[in-house]
Amino acid sequence: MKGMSQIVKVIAELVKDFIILFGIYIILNGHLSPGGGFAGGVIIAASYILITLAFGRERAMKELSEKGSHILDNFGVLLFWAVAVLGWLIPGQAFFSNFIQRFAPGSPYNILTSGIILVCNIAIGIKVGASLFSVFTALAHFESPLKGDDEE
Amino acid sequence: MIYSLCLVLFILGLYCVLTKKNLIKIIVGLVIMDNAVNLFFVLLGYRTNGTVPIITNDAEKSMIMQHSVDPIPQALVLTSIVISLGILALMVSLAIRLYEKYGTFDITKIRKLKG
Amino acid sequence: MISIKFLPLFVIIPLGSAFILNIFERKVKLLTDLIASIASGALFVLSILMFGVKGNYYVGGWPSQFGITLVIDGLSSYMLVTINMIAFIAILFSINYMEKFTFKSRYYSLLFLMLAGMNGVSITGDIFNMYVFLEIAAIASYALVGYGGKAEELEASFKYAVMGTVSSTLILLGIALVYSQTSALNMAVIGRNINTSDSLSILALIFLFAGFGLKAAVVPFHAWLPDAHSSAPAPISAILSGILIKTIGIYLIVRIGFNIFGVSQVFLNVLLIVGALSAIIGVLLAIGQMDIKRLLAYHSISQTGYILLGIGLGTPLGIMGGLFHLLNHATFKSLLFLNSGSVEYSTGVRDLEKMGGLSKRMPVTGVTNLIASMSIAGIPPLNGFWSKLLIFIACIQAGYLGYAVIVAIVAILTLSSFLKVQKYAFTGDVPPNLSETKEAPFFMKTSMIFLATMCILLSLVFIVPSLREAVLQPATNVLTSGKTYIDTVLKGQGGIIGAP
Amino acid sequence: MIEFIILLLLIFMIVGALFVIEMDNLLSTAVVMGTIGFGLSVAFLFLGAPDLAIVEIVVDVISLIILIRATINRDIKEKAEESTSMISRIPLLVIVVIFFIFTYNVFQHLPAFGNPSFAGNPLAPSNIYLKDGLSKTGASNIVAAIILDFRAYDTLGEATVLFTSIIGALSVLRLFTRKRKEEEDK
Repeated sequence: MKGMSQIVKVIAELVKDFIILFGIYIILNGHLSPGGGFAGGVIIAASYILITLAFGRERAMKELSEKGSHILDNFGVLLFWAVAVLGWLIPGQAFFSNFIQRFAPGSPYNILTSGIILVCNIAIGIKVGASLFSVFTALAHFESPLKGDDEE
Repeated sequence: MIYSLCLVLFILGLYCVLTKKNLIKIIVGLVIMDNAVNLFFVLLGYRTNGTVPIITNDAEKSMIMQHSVDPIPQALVLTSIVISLGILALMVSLAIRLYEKYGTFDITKIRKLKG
Repeated sequence: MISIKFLPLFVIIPLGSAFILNIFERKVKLLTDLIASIASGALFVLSILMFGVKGNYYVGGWPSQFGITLVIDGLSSYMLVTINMIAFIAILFSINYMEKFTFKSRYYSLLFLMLAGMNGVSITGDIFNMYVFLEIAAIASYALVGYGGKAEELEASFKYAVMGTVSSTLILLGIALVYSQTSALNMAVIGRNINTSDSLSILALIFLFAGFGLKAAVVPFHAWLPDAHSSAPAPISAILSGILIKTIGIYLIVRIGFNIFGVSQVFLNVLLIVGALSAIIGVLLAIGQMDIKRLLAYHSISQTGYILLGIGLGTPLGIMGGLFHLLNHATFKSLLFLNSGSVEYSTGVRDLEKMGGLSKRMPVTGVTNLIASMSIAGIPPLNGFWSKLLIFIACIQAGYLGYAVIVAIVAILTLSSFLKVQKYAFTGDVPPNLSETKEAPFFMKTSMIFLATMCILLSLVFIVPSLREAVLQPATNVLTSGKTYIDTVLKGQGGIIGAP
Repeated sequence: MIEFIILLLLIFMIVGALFVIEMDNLLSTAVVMGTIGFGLSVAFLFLGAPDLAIVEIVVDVISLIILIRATINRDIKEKAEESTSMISRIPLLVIVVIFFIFTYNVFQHLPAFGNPSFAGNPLAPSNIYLKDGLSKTGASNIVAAIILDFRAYDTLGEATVLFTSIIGALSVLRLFTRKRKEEEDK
């Protein structure tokens, strides 16, 4: 798949970084404005899918290889799991307790408040973005299965 | 009145799942059923000219209890939307593999070919 | 009897090992087996230590009023022991069995996710949280049923996924109706606020019952079970038949029906009718089967009917019989599936006609299959007999002679069909093409032997009164006490760990 | 006013669903599926749920891409003649109509659209979240506070659900899951 026409390529080249920036904004402001980990992650995945559609698989693989998205996917979910278990390990706190907010509550209405909500949003954003992109490449790869190449 | 329209949408989805023989149609029927239940859940929490449950400044802090829409259905439906995306991804990949093995999306032909 | 602080471990350990195992590609085979068996062994030991602990665990330090509470009582610790025992055995079994498949690390992580879903469902005290963990267990089982990649397995997995998603949507609709009635999500608070005479709560109960009934493959919705359980790899169908249809099916019907909505005679009658129908139709369908796994799958439907029949009587003896049969069925049904898996592993044959005289070539599998067939058929010394006897006596005491007759007939038909299996597969002369079949490898043998000894030991649980008081009585009390579950959960508000 | 807009959107979605059921071409069913998702997302916006509107639109775009990817070169026209005869559909229609009538008059007992059941009692969890969500968790978006602090255990389950379905999809899509040397794939 060598990608679409030239116009699409030029526009995609311009737009893709803004989409990623918008996705990161949605993730980081999850606890202040609507949106959050899920929406931001899917937006980032959509930007990578745009690259795959516009430029074909080889270019997208340079941006984020299948192995890389696999590792990122696991890293995101493990980070979320670790934040939960950390709450459980701290003696005074229960499982999943917002220990950052209890020890260092930020002032309301600015970014660095609400303890683990920010950290968890980032973790979910990474995970959702990476996993949806790896599903899309698996579906795209399935489209042109060169016989016998996939002998993993 | 609105709830019964949601119910009609749910029944259309169920009808599509039960009578259609094409795999993709069955998957689409399931997604319609999920959408109907999600909309029904959020409709339950609406308050006439209710505001969004976000506190932007201290003045709003005290008034939000009287005016805000119910935040719990929103949290639950957000989870349910992402669950239906996950199920859609799994079932579409199953349908593609079945198409590759049997050469058709038609579930009755697949059952006959199974032998 | 360790402290309740370790309750979240039942979800932390399987989720953590599932995520870590998924990172390994297929090169590090030894490490994946090691991590998998250590994690599931630790869970099994933890579930035994946790047996008998009662109380609430407040996730995040928030009280039950607006946070999620994990509740452990007699019934849920009983379920935890069953789940983690069978899962540990299946993982031991699949160390050798899964050599035929690539991507073992992904298989293990899906299996641990299903285990996390089942553990999460049995300890949660929050109705939406139960729905989320039910989804995890269900989606992991759709993927595992279609894991082999062959055409029939994919088709069975697709049909199973369609039925499962329809039932999940029905459950979500039930939860929406319950929330509109009580505007609360904690099961105890719902139980306190709901008035079961209201038509909306009855409709919610019908939707929930239909959803869980479909997951438990009771008669009107049993179509998916034979295909799904027979085309899954052997350890997976052992877990599916042994514990999955019980945890997200029967346990939830019983927990919500008895403890939250409060049991009514209509609800019990429905359970009785559905149970009796499942028992009869499952056995009748199983008679003509020649494929060993499909035969076992049909028997799962009929044995699930037994359990529902026992619990549907409502009398303490009936409930104890049903719950005891739940544990027994989990052990001998997974043992039967593991036997069929080891037969398939050594001979590659699933059809009964092509087998013969395997007990000469595979002595261990022969003996364990004999024990398992005797206990499912209900032959006295073994555990199946005691639970069927309990249900039989409870039927007579409760005055339902018709159901007692059904219990007897189904027991005889089960006995006949398992004699058939024994005759075709293990006795008689070895057919020429199977002459050089060798015994199952080490791990498969140990897991089968462990389950066979459990079949024998479990009969002691009923005979020895002190053991019966310790194991079966707490679970039965939870159900017979019905709505007092609400007070036990809500009165424990004082001990909030780390509340602000 | 809002009720009228929601009614309009619902009728739009029902018409879309009818199209999806009766249409033969697979690719256009996927596209109509996208319009239903967007109608739902606009409905969420009017119901005061911006969080859901964003997530629904973006999830709908991704499911549209996945559906189109699945149907793009497999767009076989359904042959009309072998659709199941009307006889076998009538019992199903009867059951569906009975189910609709029964549920319709049960739904009359639902709280009227516009004054939800939680408004009355201050002990309801929603009121507690609204009252001290900001003070207890520091997040001004109450829905985010619910998702990631009060009920964060749900969202861990939620992330695991997505993780399971992605692994499931990848393991199903792998072409050769059985080792080739034992038995060839027929």
